[in-house]
Amino acid sequence: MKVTVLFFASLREQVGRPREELELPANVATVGALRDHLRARGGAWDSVFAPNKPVRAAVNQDMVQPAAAIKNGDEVAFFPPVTGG
Amino acid sequence: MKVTVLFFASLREQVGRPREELELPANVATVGALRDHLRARGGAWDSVFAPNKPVRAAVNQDMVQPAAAIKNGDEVAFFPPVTGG
Amino acid sequence: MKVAIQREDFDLGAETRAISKNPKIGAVASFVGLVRDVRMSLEHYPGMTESALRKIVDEAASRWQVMDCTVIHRYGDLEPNDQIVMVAVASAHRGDAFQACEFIMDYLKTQAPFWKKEHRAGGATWVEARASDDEAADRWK
Amino acid sequence: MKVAIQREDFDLGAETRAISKNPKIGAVASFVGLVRDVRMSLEHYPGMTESALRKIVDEAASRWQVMDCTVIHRYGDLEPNDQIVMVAVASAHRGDAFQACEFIMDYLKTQAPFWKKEHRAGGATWVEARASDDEAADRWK
Repeated sequence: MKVTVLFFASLREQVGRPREELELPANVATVGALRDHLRARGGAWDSVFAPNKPVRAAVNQDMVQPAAAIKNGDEVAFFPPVTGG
Repeated sequence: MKVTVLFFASLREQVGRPREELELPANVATVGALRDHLRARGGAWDSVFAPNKPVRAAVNQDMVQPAAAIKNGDEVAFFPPVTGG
Repeated sequence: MKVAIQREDFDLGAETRAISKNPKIGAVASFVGLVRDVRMSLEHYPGMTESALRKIVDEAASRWQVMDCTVIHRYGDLEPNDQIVMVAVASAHRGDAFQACEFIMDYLKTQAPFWKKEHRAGGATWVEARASDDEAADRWK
Repeated sequence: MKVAIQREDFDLGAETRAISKNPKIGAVASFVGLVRDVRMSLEHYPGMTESALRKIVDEAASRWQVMDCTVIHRYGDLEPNDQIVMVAVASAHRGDAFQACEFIMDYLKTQAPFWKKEHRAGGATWVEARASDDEAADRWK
């Protein structure tokens, strides 16, 4: 399954890219699993997605919890807690 | 003792005057007593100042309760509950 | 802290900008009250009106962090859709600004000597005070 | 109900007048958030930002009587004292207008995808989210 992954703000700076197109293995079917999958890349990825880091996620531009499912073609975004207003 | 008495809004219309200078007998020394004193004039005064009517009062431009004292030279105002804003 | 009683209209944008110049201010909460369907005239008690509003503003500033504040209330003849009153409160944080602004409006409604008379086809009638306004003010006691 | 994400500044007075035309509207509560001492840039998530704000506005309109509403949030580079965000809510009565306006701000603070980066002499740092903002949003649950 193929998804688009977006990164914003400090996450974007730390992983060094705003987006990537990603082919996922069959066992990566939730937002939480995708987070672990990215973390396994090591280095900055390991630090950004460490379990104690407050990372937020959205699927198709809707804020979701880690258990949320991912489908082929989804847009998945990771970002720090928001600070607008 | 001499006071200035002011009337506003529906009270002003009902008693037919915006103000009067009044020489008070010695036993009229509070706002409540002044209200009774005016009510004793009868007619519109009796109706406007009847005990069941929600009349508000101010002494020297400060909203007060009926027990508030009146001194010589005070400005005493009577008016209905306010409806601004 | 500006309090004005005037016949003229006001510009909420210009008034809020005027109290937003201090770089410690991060939040301005404001309120505008408007005439609804009916033509009306507003009577007030010159002298007492301003001092009553100043007391309300001072009370708000003693309860919350109020860095600046503007209250403008109109009197005289007003048409449907006209602005009647505005309150704007500037603070470092939005909680203080919102609370102080709502407090000032609730107290103004029960403490400031203004009276509305509505002019309808059938004649003119004085607006009756509403129990809900007393309840709104009592919340802050 | 207007939601706008823009680089340009806005005029609170013009925006509130634009949502006050309905003669059933008696109250407009509004809020402006301002940059305090520090230059900053605001990043957002184009597409999601607008839909997140629309959801917050719809939720407010389901809880209170919201007759009209405008939310404008800026992004890009901002200077101290610049306006960042405005929310204005028009209703028949002031209680609804105040509650809905404060609700929208509290939810916007925790749900709308904006991120502030402050530019100080020592370098640029991303602003950390505050627990007090989560608490403010949790009040409405």
